[in-house]
Amino acid sequence: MTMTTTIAHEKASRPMRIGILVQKYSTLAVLIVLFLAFAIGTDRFFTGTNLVNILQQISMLTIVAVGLTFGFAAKEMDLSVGYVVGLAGLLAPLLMVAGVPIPLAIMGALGAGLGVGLINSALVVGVGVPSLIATLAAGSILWGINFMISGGRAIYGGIPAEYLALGQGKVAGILPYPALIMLIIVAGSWFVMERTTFGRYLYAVGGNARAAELSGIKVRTYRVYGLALSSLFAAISGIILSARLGSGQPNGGETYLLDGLAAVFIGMTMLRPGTATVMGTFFGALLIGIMNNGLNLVGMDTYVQSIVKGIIIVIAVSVVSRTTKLKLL
Amino acid sequence: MTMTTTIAHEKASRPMRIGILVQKYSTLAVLIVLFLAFAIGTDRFFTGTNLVNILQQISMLTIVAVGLTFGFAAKEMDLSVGYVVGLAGLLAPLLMVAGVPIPLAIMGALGAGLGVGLINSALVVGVGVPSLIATLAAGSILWGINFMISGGRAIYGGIPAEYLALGQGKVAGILPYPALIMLIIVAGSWFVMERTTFGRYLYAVGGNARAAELSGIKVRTYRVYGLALSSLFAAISGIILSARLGSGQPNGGETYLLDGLAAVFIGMTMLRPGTATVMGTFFGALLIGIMNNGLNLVGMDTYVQSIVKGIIIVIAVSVVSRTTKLKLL
Amino acid sequence: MSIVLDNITKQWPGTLALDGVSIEIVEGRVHGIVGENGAGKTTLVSILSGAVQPTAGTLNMARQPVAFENPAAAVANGVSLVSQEGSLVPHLTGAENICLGFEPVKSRFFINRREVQRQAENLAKQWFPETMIALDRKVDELPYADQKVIEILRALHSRPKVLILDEPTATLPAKEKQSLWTLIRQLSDAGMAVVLISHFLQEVIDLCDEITVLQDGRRVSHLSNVEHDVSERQLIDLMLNRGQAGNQDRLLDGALKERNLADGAEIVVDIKGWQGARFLMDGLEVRSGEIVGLIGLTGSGHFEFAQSLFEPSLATAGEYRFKSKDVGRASVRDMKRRGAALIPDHRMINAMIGDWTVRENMSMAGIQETSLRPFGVVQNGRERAETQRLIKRLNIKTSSTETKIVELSGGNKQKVSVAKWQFASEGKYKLFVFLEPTEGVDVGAKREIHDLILSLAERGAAVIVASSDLLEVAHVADRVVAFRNGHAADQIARRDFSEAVFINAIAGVTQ
Amino acid sequence: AKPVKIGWVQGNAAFQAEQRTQDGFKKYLTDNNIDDWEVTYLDSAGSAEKVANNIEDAVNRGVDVIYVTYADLRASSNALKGAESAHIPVYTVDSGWIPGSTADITTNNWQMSAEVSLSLISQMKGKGNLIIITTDKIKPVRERTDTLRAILKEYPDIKVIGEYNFDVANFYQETLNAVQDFGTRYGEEIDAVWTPWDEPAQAAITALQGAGLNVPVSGMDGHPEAIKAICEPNSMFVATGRQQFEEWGVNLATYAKRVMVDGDHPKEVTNGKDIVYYGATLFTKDNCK
Ligand SMILES: Nc1ncnc2c1ncn2[C@@H]1O[C@H](COP(=O)(O)OP(=O)(O)OP(=O)(O)O)[C@@H](O)[C@H]1O
Ligand SMILES: Nc1ncnc2c1ncn2[C@@H]1O[C@H](COP(=O)(O)OP(=O)(O)OP(=O)(O)O)[C@@H](O)[C@H]1O
Ligand SMILES: [Mg+2]
Ligand SMILES: [Mg+2]
Repeated sequence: MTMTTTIAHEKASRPMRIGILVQKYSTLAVLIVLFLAFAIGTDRFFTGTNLVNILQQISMLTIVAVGLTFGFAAKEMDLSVGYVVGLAGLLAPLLMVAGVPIPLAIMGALGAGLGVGLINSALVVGVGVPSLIATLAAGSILWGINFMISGGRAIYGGIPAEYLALGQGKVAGILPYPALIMLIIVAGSWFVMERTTFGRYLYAVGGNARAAELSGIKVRTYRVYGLALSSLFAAISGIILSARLGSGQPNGGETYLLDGLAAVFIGMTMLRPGTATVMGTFFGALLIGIMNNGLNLVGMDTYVQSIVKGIIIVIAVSVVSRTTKLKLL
Repeated sequence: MTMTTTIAHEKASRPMRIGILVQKYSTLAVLIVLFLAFAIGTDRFFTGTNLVNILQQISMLTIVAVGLTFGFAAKEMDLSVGYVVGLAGLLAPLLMVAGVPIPLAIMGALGAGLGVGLINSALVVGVGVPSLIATLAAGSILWGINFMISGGRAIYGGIPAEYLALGQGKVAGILPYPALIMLIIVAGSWFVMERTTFGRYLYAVGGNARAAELSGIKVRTYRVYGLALSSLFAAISGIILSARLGSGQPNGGETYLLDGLAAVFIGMTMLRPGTATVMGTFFGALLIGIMNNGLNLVGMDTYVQSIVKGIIIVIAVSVVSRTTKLKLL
Repeated sequence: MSIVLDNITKQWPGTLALDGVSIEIVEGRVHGIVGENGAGKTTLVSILSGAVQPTAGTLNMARQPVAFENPAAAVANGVSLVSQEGSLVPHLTGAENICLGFEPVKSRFFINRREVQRQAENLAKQWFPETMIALDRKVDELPYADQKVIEILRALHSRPKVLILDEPTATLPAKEKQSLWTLIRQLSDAGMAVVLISHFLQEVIDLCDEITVLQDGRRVSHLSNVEHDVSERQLIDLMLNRGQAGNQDRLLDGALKERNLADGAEIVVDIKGWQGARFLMDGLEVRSGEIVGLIGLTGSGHFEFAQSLFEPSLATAGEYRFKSKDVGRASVRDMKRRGAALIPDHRMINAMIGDWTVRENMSMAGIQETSLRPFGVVQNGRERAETQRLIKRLNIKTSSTETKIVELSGGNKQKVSVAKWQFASEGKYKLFVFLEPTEGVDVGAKREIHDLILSLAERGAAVIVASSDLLEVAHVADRVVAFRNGHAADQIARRDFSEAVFINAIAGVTQ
Repeated sequence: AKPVKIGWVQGNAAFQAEQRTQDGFKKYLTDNNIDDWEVTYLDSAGSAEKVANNIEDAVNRGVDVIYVTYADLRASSNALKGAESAHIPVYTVDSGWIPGSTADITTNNWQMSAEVSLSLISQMKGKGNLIIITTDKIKPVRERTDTLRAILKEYPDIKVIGEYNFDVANFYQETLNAVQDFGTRYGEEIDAVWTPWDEPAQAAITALQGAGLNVPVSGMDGHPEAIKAICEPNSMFVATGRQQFEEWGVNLATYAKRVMVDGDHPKEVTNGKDIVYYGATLFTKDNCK
């Protein structure tokens, strides 16, 4: 009987392995096809400057999306990230305009982001409010706070040049700081999630909270980590955004929520279908960034771009969906 | 010993009943408290005109949210509703301006909405794309379409007065048509969901797809219904919106997604915690509407309003969350 | 009318669940299906009820071939299933669940709610007159036994010609069980065909007109006219008789040797008046090297008690000293740190992460041991090597350390669940609590898991085994505690082990 | 005098013009020692429907005067009927006049765009490649863009090599990315960039700087930051149109005072005009001294 099992197993395994390959790489394949198409279709695409540009353009989005990934890993969804981007992006300039030294201003903005994450997790983990509702409400509150502290106006002027360099400067005249920070964050987050016990435990909590608990993992603590990191990363993104824009915008981060979710969802279809991974999210953001940049270079109309982007996403995800049952939440 | 078990059970049931009461009615209690507070706090609130006004103001949102409720009942989430509102709200005026008779124009807009719902469900039920991704992508596509067909401009002029009456007229000079249509839709949907086999099966599919299947219910068909109705209702809302605004707005419905989700989520905390119900959603929308209107009448600043609204939602939901484990998706 | 399943074969990915099985279901008769865990019983009735499609073979109804593409088709043809796992829609009431799919309607679409309630109550009154169930409450607020009764009523609601009951009594208290027995007799008297799957062999013998015995997906025998002359022993022989293999697993009255416990072995578990919502244990001492079996009917509290040894927060009162230290209300984490380990039941729900690999699942509880401090950097090489070592040690059949856990068979999954507590932690754990250690595990793997349990004890751990498989408990345990209705009722020494003793202990005096 | 209750419906509170109009309004109150007026600000966050709802709530609240600023009134015709029957005057800024509203104060956007666009074209010496950044979603912006297109018909040597239509919610980032991509695509071929207001102009300049390009860029509105940028030596920002946002705030306050305190007829305060046009003054590097 054991024999039979093994043989039947061997038989089953070949199409299955191909299936796994398709699962892991179909969205990636779409990304590569797109890349090649643009590289061939327009001669300005595949140049050093443009590739660096793409990295810069996706950097804030990617950082938010990586934050969301930590939340998703612990099966928590954070709808407040867009407003945390706004909050941090306002606070840092406001503090600096008020004369606070740059490092302290940055710490203040990061601290505020972390604070939001901790309040969210007190509600979610402590009280038991579902994260979707808690963070939706937090978003409403933060929107009000952002407009209140800024009086609704963008904060211009009085921001030190060193701070602006964070968003507008380049390392060795080539790699923009935002892109550099993003690459460091992606690499670091990848390492933490894939190579440390912290990441392993976070994934375990999201994968099967009961199994994690019975294995002695502090499930509640890790859910807090997931939500706190999600807010903290949004705050990092907000700081870079304000440095890049040279101003604090009260509604600066609002589009990051939906785009960030899109990046995470696309990422969840690759590498480990159904699981949010840092690399998956990065590729998701890259897909979005390459679409935006490439279609701009081709000279496609904004509206048509939006349609084409939707279609590309559907196609990329359809391939996996046919072979795997994806559950996103 | 059987005795002991039974007694333990009986004992447990009294606090449980109170628990259930709290679960069912805590959010409702917040709604009532709020209502009373406004009625006492400002003399303009508890007047016939204002109450009618509230109904009118929430009517479009409620219709979208009821549509979302059908989707949620079948455990599908539709992120494209806001853009379907926009699509229908543009198509009907465009068709009328082009000389199409009113009923046909309305049918056209409804048909387009239904069409979107069917495409969504083909992707979700047919191909297996998770509804979150399929409808996110659909949203991107529809956004492009809406701006393309309108050239980004609102459609004004040439809309027949009879059509406008749909959004601006009043029955017997008292009840605005949008409010009437909403009340009919809420009552009808409540009836369908609670009193017909259709609703029972939709809930069964969302509650336990396997049990539904074993009872001979066509699970796939009902998932299609859920997504199709969600889009169809968004289209109805879009038609009323364009009649009320006297124009087709390309981005007319964008705020309905998050507000609609908020209404559904709040609703999911009452009556049957964890389940989206038509009445729950209606009360959720009512809570949002009463907050908006009441805080406006009190003269509270928009920013503070947003903060207060977030806090009220958190409080309302916290009470239930402490007693029940809510799972929204 | 009769249904004939002819030469049915079912190949799951990796498992041949049924291998050319034929049976005939005849009206007015009760047809019992028995066999070990994983013999293919559930698969067979799933095919009969349209939930699963056979790989080969045909179904004939009244001599006409039929195909049940889905459960709806089977129900339409008069075949209703009460499934093993339980499937109710949680937020509907009992009455609504009973009528699900067959709601009485007014003007075609509108549910006649009063009629739903009335029909449900009538059915309940008719078939379970002794039982009071609040049919107007949502089912997820009802006790488990009530839910089972509701499932049975739901199956009866469509007035089936064939009623299939897959282990219906496993979770029923005595009174409802009595009602169910009466019900089965009445139904067959009224001309209905009943298919009964049960592990309570005496029950099967008493109720069934004919019995099919399955073993490893094959029909090994068929008793066509069961009179009371068939004994449980004979049936067990038929179920287990697999030629050479597996004989030593059988329960042989009086032939059991006591194992010698070292004198003065450390007392690992020391309990007094330990009480939770569903169990009460007056006192228990378990020493290092000792294996204590816990048996009882489902719902009798032995699982909850066993679980509470690892999760003390499940208890509400009493004293629990672990290695001579008071446990208080220690968390799972604390218990783990002090040296307790749990191998839970329903492993895919409680122990495993489905889309993780064997390696990741294996290292879940002990990965920090092979990681670099202070940041907990995972050392892939060491993790893999340790996994490899345990795969060999426990003879786990997997193509590699990177195979997804869901691709393993139940037995190998279970071995991973045990191996988890030895990952870089050899000898660290002094108490192992096993719940249903061989749930859904085939015979070969079952033996290996039993050997593993024995070896843990030999190396000085205290072991608790809570299981509904009596043969298993008899095989591994040094003594057995039987639970009845939440109470630890009897202790049975190894020399007194016999199936009759066990069954008497868990069922009390036959009612 | 009795305190005046004002309901101020904002099209989008995040617009800088909104803030400057408020500043003018508040300055008027301070200058005239008025401290008892009760103003409620209601933001519509860019939604035409919220504008209508906010007007209705203001009417229900029983305010004395309603202001609507930087919105599109045409979707609120029904709400305005309510105000009319409650005899509440509705003064609007840059929101388009429609029946039911009392009067609209606005810049002549065609005039402003004509001056700014011609200034940019003269920087290009009437020829070369132009990039247009715009959005279809704001009425005054459409008027500005249409004016530009009309003028370009007379300049066959100017070629529009790229256009980008941004989403208002994310205009800064989108402009930044789009101009960056145009820089990649056309590089030195770009001769000028036209943008619909000052902040997109700033974004375009940031992107052009990043691409190492130096071409003239125009904005509109004339916010202080833009004026400062234009006057910086060697900056790419060459032209904007100064609108009189503060002045309009003063006007709004004056109207309310005359109607509610002095008892003038609501129509009288604008001399019977439905639309009060203000000219915008062109601001270029020449105006810096
Ligand atoms: N969905 C499935 N996919 C793969 N294998 C399955 C599936 N369902 C059952 N099997 C396998 O088929 C075999 C027969 O299982 P089945 O559930 O029919 O056994 P059973 O006799 O009902 O056992 P038990 O007494 O434990 O209920 C087992 O090896 C089981 O692991
Ligand atoms: N996704 C899969 N891929 C490959 N083989 C599978 C898969 N699912 C099940 N199997 C095979 O089916 C058999 C039984 O699986 P099943 O999950 O039913 O086990 P089980 O004994 O019921 O265990 P459990 O109680 O953990 O569910 C195993 O032999 C396994 O190899
Ligand atoms: Mg079974
Ligand atoms: Mg199983």
